[in-house]
Parts: sequence; C-alpha cells; structure tokens
Amino acid sequence: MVELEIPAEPEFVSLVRLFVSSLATTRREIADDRIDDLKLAVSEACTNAIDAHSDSDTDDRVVVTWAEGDDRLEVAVNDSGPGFDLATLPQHPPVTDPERLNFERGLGIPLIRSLVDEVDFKTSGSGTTVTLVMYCGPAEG
Amino acid sequence: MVELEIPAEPEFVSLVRLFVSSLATTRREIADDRIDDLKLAVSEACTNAIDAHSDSDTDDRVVVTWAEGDDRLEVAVNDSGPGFDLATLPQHPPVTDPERLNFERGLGIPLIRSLVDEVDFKTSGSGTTVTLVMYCGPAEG
Amino acid sequence: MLAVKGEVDVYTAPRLRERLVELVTEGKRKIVVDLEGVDFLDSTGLGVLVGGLKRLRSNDGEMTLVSTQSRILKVFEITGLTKVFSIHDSVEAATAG
Amino acid sequence: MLAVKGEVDVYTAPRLRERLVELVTEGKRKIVVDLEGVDFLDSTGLGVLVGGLKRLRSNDGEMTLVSTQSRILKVFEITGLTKVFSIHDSVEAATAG
Ligand SMILES: Nc1ncnc2c1ncn2[C@@H]1O[C@H](COP(=O)(O)OP(=O)(O)O)[C@@H](O)[C@H]1O
Ligand SMILES: Nc1ncnc2c1ncn2[C@@H]1O[C@H](COP(=O)(O)OP(=O)(O)O)[C@@H](O)[C@H]1O
Repeated sequence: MVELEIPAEPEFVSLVRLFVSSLATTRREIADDRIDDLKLAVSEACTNAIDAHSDSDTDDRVVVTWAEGDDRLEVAVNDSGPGFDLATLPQHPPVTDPERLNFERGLGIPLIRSLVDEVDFKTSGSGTTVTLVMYCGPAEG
Repeated sequence: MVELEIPAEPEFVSLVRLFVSSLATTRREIADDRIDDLKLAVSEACTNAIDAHSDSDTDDRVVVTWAEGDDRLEVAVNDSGPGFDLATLPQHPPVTDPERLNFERGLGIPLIRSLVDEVDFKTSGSGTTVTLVMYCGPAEG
Repeated sequence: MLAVKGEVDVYTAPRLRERLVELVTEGKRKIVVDLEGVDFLDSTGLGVLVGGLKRLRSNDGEMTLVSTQSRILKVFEITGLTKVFSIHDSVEAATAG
Repeated sequence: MLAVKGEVDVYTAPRLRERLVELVTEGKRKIVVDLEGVDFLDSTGLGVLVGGLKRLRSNDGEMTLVSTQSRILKVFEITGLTKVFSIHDSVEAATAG
C-alpha cells in the first residue's frame, strides 16, 4: 500500500495524477489508455474531495491510497468533508436538449463510473471515501 | 505539507524522486540542477531508510514529508529502523589510496551533506528521521 | 483562435474560463479552441467549455473545437458532449466549418 | 562495452552488478561503461562501479567510463571518484585511452 496525503487545494491534484500514473506504469501490466482512464477517474474523485473542503478554513487533508490485488488496482480517495447523498444528485437533461448547456457541472461522477471497472462510495457527515477499482494484469517482475 | 508513505522496499524510491522533483518544479523558484541535488539527497536518505528495514520482515513503512518555508524547502525521511550512531560511521581512506576500492558503501551520507544546505539527523532505537533543507526562492504564483 | 496547452483541471480551468470571457467581451463571436496541445482535460475543463459555448450562443456566436487525440475525444464521448460541440481535425477544418 | 540506460539506484543497481560480474567472468578485461543514457545515478550505482573496477583491477583489467552529463559527473566529483575512474567524453576516447 502506498499513501499520498495532500492539502485540500486544487494545485495538488496534478501530483495525485503523477502518483497514479507512475505507480500504474511501473507496477502493473496495464495499457496506456487504461492508465489515462484511471488517472482521470482519480483526478475527478480528488477534485470532488477538494471541493468538499472548500467551505472550511481549517487545515484539511485529502488522502489517496494505492493498493494492489492479484487482478486489480484499487485507489481510494478520502476526505473529511460534509459528505453527500448519491441518490439525490441532480439528473442532467439529455445532451440533445438545449437546456443541457445550463449544466457546467455534475460531469465528474458519471465520468468516474464509466472510466473504471468498479466504484464504491462510502460517505457520511464526517467524510467520504471513494474507491476506484481497475482490473489489470499480474504484478510486474 | 504533503506526505508520501511507501513500503520499505527499493522499488518505491523512484516514486519518491518523482514526488520531490514534481513538487520542487511546480511550487518553487529553483534551478534544475538544485532540483537534481535535492532529488539525489532525498533518494539517498530513502535508500538508507529502506536498508534500515531490510532485516525485519514486518510491514515496514517509510514516510517522506514535504514542507515549505518562506525561503526553504524541507524534506524529511522517516523510518522505524534500529537507528545508528553518526559519530561511529567508518571513515574512508583518501581516494588516492588503493585501499579506497574496498569501500563500495558509505557514500550516501557524505553525498547528502554536500548536496543540500542543511541536514539534521534524529535517530534512536525506534527509528530515524533525516531532514534535508534546501534554500530557495519564494513560492510560485 | 485560442490554443490551449498543458493540463486543464480544477487548478488551471479558471484561467481558461477567464480567457473565454475576455474574448467574448472583446466582441469575438466565432471562437476556435485548439485542444491539440492539451495533455489532460477533466470535467472542470469540460464545464468551462460548455460555459463558453453557452455564453457565445446567447450572443449569436459559436464555438468549435479542434482535437484529434483519442484520450481527449474520449472524454467528450463519454459525457455525450460530442453532440453539443462540433469537433474538428484541424484548425483549417474548424475555421471552414 | 556496456551501455547503461535509465535510472541506476538501489532497485536497479543489482542488475548492473550482475552484468559487470558476467563480463568479467566471460574473460573481458577492458570494459567501457557508457553512462550517457543514464538519467539518475546514486551512491548504490557508484558502489557497483567501484566494485566492478576493483574486480577488474585484481584481474589486471581496467574499466573506463563515458559521461558528459554534468549531473552525473557531479556525483563522481563530490565523492572524489573522478580520481579513481578515468572518465571520457565519448566511447571512442574511452576505447583509445
Ligand atoms: N467527496 C465528496 N464530498 C461531498 N460531496 C461530493 C463529493 N463528491 C461528489 N459530491 C457531490 O456530488 C456532486 C456531483 O459531483 P460530480 O458529478 O463530480 O460533479 P461536480 O463536482 O462538477 O458537481 C457534487 O457537486 C457534490 O455535491
Ligand atoms: N536511516 C538509517 N537507519 C539506520 N542506519 C542508518 C540510516 N542511515 C544511515 N545509516 C547507517 O549509516 C551508514 C552509512 O550510510 P551511507 O553513508 O548512506 O552509506 P551506505 O548506506 O552505503 O552504507 C549505513 O551503512 C548505516 O549503517
């Protein structure tokens, strides 16, 4: 397990992406476009974790954890924000509807869902952990 | 403060280097060759931290912490190894002595000392923290 | 014409938003955003582009995008935004369109 | 001739050590180690080179290095190993020497 802990600030998301792509490249047999998918999914989860801290002025932290199974990579993104209710997220109008242009947000979670093989949300009033799973080949070396 | 926690295994030292060079490049005004110096010094400290765990078969961890001051970067490398006594480290014969070739080791700490602006060792029977300081220009942005 | 380079994410997207707002304020009505130099684009970046398109359309303008990179196009496809934007292979094609 | 590429650190140095031992075992007595493709070299890597040199000299052989990169040369300078190794600008110079 490898852990990266960053301040809940936008400028650190690029470091998280580097962390994920470096580990994915060196440790597992995984195609470049799958690494891009994982990188984007983790980046989206981190952006949400950082957003969740944007109201508080305390020294908030986001923790990204990398773990490996025989056939999978698991990246968990944890924050201490207020949590949210997945069931009540607003639905977008279909993309063909001109109204669609009123939605500049809400693209993150749908992206995450389609980029990785499994997603799990654990969320409560004291924080959220999003776990992203990507299936992959065996360990290198 | 940013923190990276890795298993005490040689294969993760390259991730630590990436962590340091990425942070140094994006966050501070610092020349490329100084970044190389810091990267090498942190890498040496990590190698020692990992070596310190090589006898134990427990799930040992090395923690690298990045902190910034107005005029400096501080990178601390912490391990839970057995510690050591700086004062009793073997001295090398001068490089011109043919005997010098018998020393394939012991180059790490001298390198660290000459690469960074300040070094501090805190070591005890329950672990070691090496703190490397490099002076640099003000924060970016 | 606006050529975007590097990573467009939650940290850098605000700068892109500012540039787009500036262009519209200057009176530009046809904007070509060249994404060929973009290494990474996330939902925040998409949101900024959607916002720019909306602003332009409400001023009778139009925005077209240039991208041939599969990893960038993929993000538009997944989110269904290929149906909202017209995306071209080259700046020439985008300008002609 | 042994061309080394990439990063030589605590993880990868054992492979370099093996290669050097192999070459000596095969009977090679003059080895040129080309470090031009090396991005990173730490004290473990230096130690392996020192070990190789020692092994060669005790067999009446010699090892010469090729490097022009300042960040690599710097590591030899700091550790005083420029006095132990002969380091050349090119493989030709190293072979001639
Ligand atoms: N880690 C989190 N903590 C709190 N709320 C979250 C978290 N992740 C997502 N959310 C909520 O879910 C909503 C939808 O997220 P997302 O689909 O990524 O779109 P966006 O972040 O652009 O709004 C967010 O606006 C936020 O209210
Ligand atoms: N973090 C540490 N924990 C325990 N011992 C250490 C640590 N760092 C250095 N040492 C001791 O100091 C010695 C000298 O270290 P160094 O100069 O880096 O050379 P080398 O690691 O090649 O022996 C090591 O061999 C080890 O005994």
